Amino acid sequence: MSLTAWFELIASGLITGGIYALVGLGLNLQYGLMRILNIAHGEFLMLGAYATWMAHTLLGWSPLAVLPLAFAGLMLIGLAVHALTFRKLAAEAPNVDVFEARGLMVAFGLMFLVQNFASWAWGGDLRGYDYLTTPVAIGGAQFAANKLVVFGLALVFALALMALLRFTMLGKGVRALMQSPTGAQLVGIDTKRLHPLMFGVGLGLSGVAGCLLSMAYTITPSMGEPYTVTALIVITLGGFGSMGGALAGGLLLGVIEALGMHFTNPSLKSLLSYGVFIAVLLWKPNGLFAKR
Amino acid sequence: MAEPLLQARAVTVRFGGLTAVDAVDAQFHAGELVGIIGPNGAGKTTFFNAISGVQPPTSGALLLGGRDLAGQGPHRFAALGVARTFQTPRVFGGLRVVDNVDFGLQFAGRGRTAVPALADAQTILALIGLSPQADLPASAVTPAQQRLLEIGMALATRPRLLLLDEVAAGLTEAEVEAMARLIGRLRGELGLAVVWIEHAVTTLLRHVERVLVLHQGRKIADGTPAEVTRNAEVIEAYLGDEVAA
Amino acid sequence: QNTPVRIGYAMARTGPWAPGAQVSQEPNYLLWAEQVNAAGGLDVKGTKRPIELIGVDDRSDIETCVRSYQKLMGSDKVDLILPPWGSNANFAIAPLAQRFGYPMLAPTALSRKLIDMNLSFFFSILQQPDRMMGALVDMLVASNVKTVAIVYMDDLFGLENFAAINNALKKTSIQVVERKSYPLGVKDLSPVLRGIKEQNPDAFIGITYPPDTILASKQAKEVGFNPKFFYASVGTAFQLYRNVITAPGAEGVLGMGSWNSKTSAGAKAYFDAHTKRFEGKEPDRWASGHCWASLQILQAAVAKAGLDRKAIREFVATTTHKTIVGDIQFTGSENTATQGSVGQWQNGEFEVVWPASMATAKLNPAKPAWK
Amino acid sequence: MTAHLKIQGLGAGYGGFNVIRSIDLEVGPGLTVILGPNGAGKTTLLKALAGLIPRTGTVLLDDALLPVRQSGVAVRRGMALVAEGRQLFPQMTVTENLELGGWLSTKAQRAERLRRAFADFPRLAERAQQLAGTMSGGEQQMVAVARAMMSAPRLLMLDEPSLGLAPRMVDELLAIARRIADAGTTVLLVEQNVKKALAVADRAHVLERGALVDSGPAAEIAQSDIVRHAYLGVATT
Amino acid sequence: MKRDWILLAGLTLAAALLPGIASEFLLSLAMTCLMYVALASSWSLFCGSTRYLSLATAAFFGIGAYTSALVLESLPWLAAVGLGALVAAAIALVMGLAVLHLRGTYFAVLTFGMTELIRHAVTYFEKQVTGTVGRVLVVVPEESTVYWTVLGIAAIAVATAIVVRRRRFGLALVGIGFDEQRAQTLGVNTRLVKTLGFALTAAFAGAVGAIMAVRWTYIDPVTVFNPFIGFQTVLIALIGGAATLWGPLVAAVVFSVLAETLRLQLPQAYMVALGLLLILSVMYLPDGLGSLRWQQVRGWFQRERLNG
Ligand SMILES: Nc1ncnc2c1ncn2[C@@H]1O[C@H](COP(=O)(O)OP(=O)(O)OP(=O)(O)O)[C@@H](O)[C@H]1O
Ligand SMILES: Nc1ncnc2c1ncn2[C@@H]1O[C@H](COP(=O)(O)OP(=O)(O)OP(=O)(O)O)[C@@H](O)[C@H]1O
Ligand SMILES: CC(C)C[C@H](N)C(=O)O
Ligand SMILES: [Mg+2]
Ligand SMILES: [Mg+2]
Repeated sequence: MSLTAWFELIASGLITGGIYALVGLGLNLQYGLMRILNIAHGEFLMLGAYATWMAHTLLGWSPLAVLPLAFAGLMLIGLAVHALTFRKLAAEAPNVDVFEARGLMVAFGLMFLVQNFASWAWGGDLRGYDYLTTPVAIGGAQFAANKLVVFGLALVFALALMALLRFTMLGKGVRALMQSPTGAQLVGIDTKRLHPLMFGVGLGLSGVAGCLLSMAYTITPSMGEPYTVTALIVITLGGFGSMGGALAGGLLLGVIEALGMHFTNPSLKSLLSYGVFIAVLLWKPNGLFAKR
Repeated sequence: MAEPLLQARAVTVRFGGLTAVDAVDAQFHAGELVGIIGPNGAGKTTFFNAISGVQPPTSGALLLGGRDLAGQGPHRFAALGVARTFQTPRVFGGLRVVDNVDFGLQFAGRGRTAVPALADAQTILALIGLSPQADLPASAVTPAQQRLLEIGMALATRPRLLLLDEVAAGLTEAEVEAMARLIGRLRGELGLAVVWIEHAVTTLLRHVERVLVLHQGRKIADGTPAEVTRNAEVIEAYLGDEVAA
Repeated sequence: QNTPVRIGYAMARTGPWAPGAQVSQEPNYLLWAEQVNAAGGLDVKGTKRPIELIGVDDRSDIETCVRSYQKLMGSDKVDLILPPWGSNANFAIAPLAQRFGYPMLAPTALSRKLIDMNLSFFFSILQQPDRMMGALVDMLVASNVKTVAIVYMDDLFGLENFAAINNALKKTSIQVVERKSYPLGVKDLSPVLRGIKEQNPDAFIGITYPPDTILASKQAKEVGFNPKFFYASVGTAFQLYRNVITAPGAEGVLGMGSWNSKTSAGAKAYFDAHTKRFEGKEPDRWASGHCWASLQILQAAVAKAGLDRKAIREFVATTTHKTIVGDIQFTGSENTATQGSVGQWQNGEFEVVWPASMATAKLNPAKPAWK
Repeated sequence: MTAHLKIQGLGAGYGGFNVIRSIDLEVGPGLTVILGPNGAGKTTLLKALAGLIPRTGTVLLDDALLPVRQSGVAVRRGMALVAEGRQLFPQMTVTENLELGGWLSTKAQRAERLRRAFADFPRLAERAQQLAGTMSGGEQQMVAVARAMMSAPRLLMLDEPSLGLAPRMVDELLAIARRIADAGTTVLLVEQNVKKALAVADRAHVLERGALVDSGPAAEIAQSDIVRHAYLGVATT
Repeated sequence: MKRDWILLAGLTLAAALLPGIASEFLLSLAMTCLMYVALASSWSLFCGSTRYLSLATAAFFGIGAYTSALVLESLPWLAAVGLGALVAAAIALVMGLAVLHLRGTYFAVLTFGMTELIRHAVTYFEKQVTGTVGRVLVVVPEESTVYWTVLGIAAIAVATAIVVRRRRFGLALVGIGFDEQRAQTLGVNTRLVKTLGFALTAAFAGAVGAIMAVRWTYIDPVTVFNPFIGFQTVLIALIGGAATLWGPLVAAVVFSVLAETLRLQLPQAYMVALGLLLILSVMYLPDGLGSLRWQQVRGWFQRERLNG
């Protein structure tokens, strides 16, 4: 195989991997840090995608201009959802395990709600649009411009989130909150604000992911589930709550899949990624990149 | 001397670079009341973990009834008569106090013939003085009572060797004294071997026949209380002026 | 006299089957019932009776689908049923319909295995894989294609079509440079496409469903893979394809298609009515037309045989039907009158380009570069 | 810097049942110790003050009313509690636990206080990266105390801080508490280690069955009959 | 104990009378209810008490379905169902040994991953070895036979739950749920108990899969390993109260009937309604339907009377 071919293969793996990481960001806050297994993650991502599609096809807006709106809109939804449901659950659950189980049920409910809303509002049809699909040549290889944009922004968001969690105490605060609510109260963490905020940001990030993905993929009201699964895999690979881990995990998965698809059979792709996923979980349950 | 109930040979437990228990040899005989003391982080609890199967030792042997049980699960130790309490109580919070005791009776305790004092959960609760709380959920009783309940659960397995980890923590000196008497009775009336970790040294030393002193994972003394309190290394590492009086 | 004719069906309005069902099937049911009712009702052996459609969501779930039809046929005892979307659901419903004696004219079931079950009440309107792939191969041969690369998905549709095209290719001198399968729900085909691009085949043949059809097209453009013949099976015939790839981008792309509004006057009327009724949403140029044809057949059958379902079955089985997609005639469950065909995007319209007898435009044998 | 706590008619308990009833108490600068048998309500008192459980009556911190059940406000106003059961964050490192103790402080303050905590408890410095949940019982107690001090409270409440500590560590801890009190923080200590506690305390109160039964300077209380018999018990003989 | 048995007998009898009086559709709905009674009750039996959130139900269901598809032509009906259970249990045994040392989140995610892995492995195997992915089931039993079999399996699942609860096995499972290591120190061989419990659950899912497959004529991996089968099972068990005996049964019936009624009556908004009901039930009945006590209902009622 030529050097260019290698470069092409790895780069396309990285790009897909970047998208995987992007999909995982929001869930990583919600599940990784807050133990809210938001099974409706992909559905909220879908809302971001539909919003962008509508703004682009009806109003002619650039998807990139919709990006901040998707974030803000989904974040507001997140705050509202939290105020209506998770706040009460968090206050009443006797321990984290119970909270997780109840949160899962609420998330199921949300999934039904959002899916129904989407098929009511937009119908069951497949949708999509054409934006920045011109190929861009890099070092003898070609990539779609929109994919590069998605990849770049995925990195930006992942790094920004990493920085946010590293340089502020926010991430630690949320983790602390989940591990010992009483302890968190004792050190003065404003549990009533931090929890909804993080959940909101999580949903905002799914909105961002949906917005960006709508440039590259088709969308339907039932598109959510695979993305939720992808997100779950990525954050498990990287270690729950670790943004850097999820980024690295996503990229790694992308590259493994690209190489696997090239050298074996694309049919083996899923077998391969689930195989890697399970092997990692059994071998290093805290994630590939966990320090401990 | 008779065959010891349990014999630890060069038991070592490492966590990464840290050696929490360092080649400790120890043996416990039927009917003995042995104390273990040592500074915080000396490895006392970890040693208990090792000899009850909770933490498989990195190396060393644990001889129980002639067999080496190192590396086996806690249920094997329980089956062979080793019972323990946990320093931070780990009672089944969702079950009633009496059901907590019953749990032990149903498993490790089931296979063994019952002495009358350990016949059923109510008797055991009476023995440890928790009868009034029998029907409360275990999570609703105070930490001190949970420590008592830990003893009850351990007794329910009808053990031959009872490992007590700071069961008197948080008690007033008078209450510690009462606890010591209870432990004395367990040993005396039930014929158990008891190993007791406690920082209330004054009381402990007054009741046990033998003390092991751990320091930085190593056993630095093993002898009668009188011997140990004279041991310079022990005074230096642990006692300070505590029992000078 | 005026009691409505109750016609029941279950259809995916939610879940993964919805995109197909909501393009190729349910809109046609609705449009048909409205049109018939507007014209005074369904002609039942001379008396006009209104149609009452009883449609429920099957949630893209087989068990729900089965249960729905058991309700429709077993409890509600509707007069007629219309089939659900997709091969899987038809597999489950066809034996049930057989047991209850309801004729079923399936527009989106595509499997030789289903035909081979020999269910006398079941009729499949779409061309089966051997015909579609046969037509494609004929076209390739006629266009002097030497090499092809095939990509297909791992499901019944993919495998049957894959088997069919291999069969058809065996009789030719065309060389297959690559055969790759991929799992449903794939999100990245570029490694495969890059690999195929290296081999530089004359034709690319994708046995793909709509999302992958679009993915493969976008990524072929991305990696600069532009063979003379670019064929992607399902979804190419959708309006969506033109929306996403744009009309200039779609130029020359081939896929499964067998009619458009130029095919017949009836087809044009249908196309226009559909577009009007659904506010600009066009029917797809393959299964939608066949779906409409199935409704035409049913309508004719009821006019002739009334609501006697055995008689309807007899009529359907033994008559040569005139429909907007041409004559349809059944041998067993299979429509053996409609030939296999190939469609191609040309100037924003998906034209039938093969075989000549069905063609609405001439084949463009060299796809222009992606735009 | 020093805080003054004034408690009037305080009642608190669980599920409608009052464990403590109408307690009046003033805690001024220095080191105050509260003694009492098991189940007397000492922990309940501290939890009510810290806003972890509901209460009745008024609590004034420096003449300003402390709201009910708002632990955040209490912490912001300079109160810190080392709670029974430690309430650490078990899956986080020692350093992270301590840092969180300084949640409301600036980064620079946190760094400075972390250094101090590590100086006070060298064992914690050694184990800075160990998960708090895997520390030994006594070590965890040190983390709890050090964490409370990370907020540089004006009122520090300690619920049996010597629990599980080796005798030497108890001495050190009480010395630290004394030092903090001398430096101006008001310290309220609940202890079962009666003799040692009374030796370092300024004032003492005795709580029995939810009510205060004796109060006074520590030295006096140490001589009182109640304490000599009930708490120092056999140990004095 | 005795009351449980009487109740079970009564319910089984009632369900047994159904074919005589109910319409085809009601019977079909009853079958769905029974399917989820079996799945949710057996799921709760293990997962409810140990708090191991397993998402592998779909895997065992699918394995059962494929097994019966493979052997139905050569084996009698009940043998095929039994074999489906057996194969599922055997795979659960292996899977359990590999994954049951992981708890909580990891276990949930891992069981989900394994389900997908099995699905893709079956797909790949079928494609490579048999050259097809799906299977057409030609020899299928009578509709009524299918009904009786699901009823039987559901009844056995509930009966098993009743028995296990009263046994040391059930107590051990509960102990594992509270504090696994503590249970070990009290003499429970947790590894053994967990693995057996997991396999037991799997056997029921396998049996149900084996039965339901024949209703679909054609099965392929996407349909029988559909993760939603697993999700829905968990959902129903949690709605009912996974720690309770009758909760999952009640929830299976309530949920199935409700979902079906809403789907038929409220075609535009049934998922919204379902979602809202779900969320409300979690918020106001957090321990599940099974935790609902008569007093509580009476309490609501009385309060209403006082108000009104
Ligand atoms: N899982 C673990 N990982 C890392 N270090 C550990 C782990 N468990 C224990 N340690 C360390 O091993 C040492 C011994 O701990 P152990 O609990 O045995 O002490 P101890 O003698 O019981 O002390 P204490 O009297 O405070 O209870 C401690 O320094 C502790 O931090
Ligand atoms: N969560 C709770 N629910 C119900 N009752 C409780 C709870 N916590 C404590 N109690 C009861 O309140 C009473 C006082 O408890 P508290 O913990 O305040 O005592 P204490 O003086 O701190 O005792 P100790 O010295 O054992 O720590 C006890 O009788 C106890 O049983
Ligand atoms: C119209 C067809 C493409 C439908 C497809 N055969 C299916 O299996 O579901
Ligand atoms: Mg210890
Ligand atoms: Mg207390």
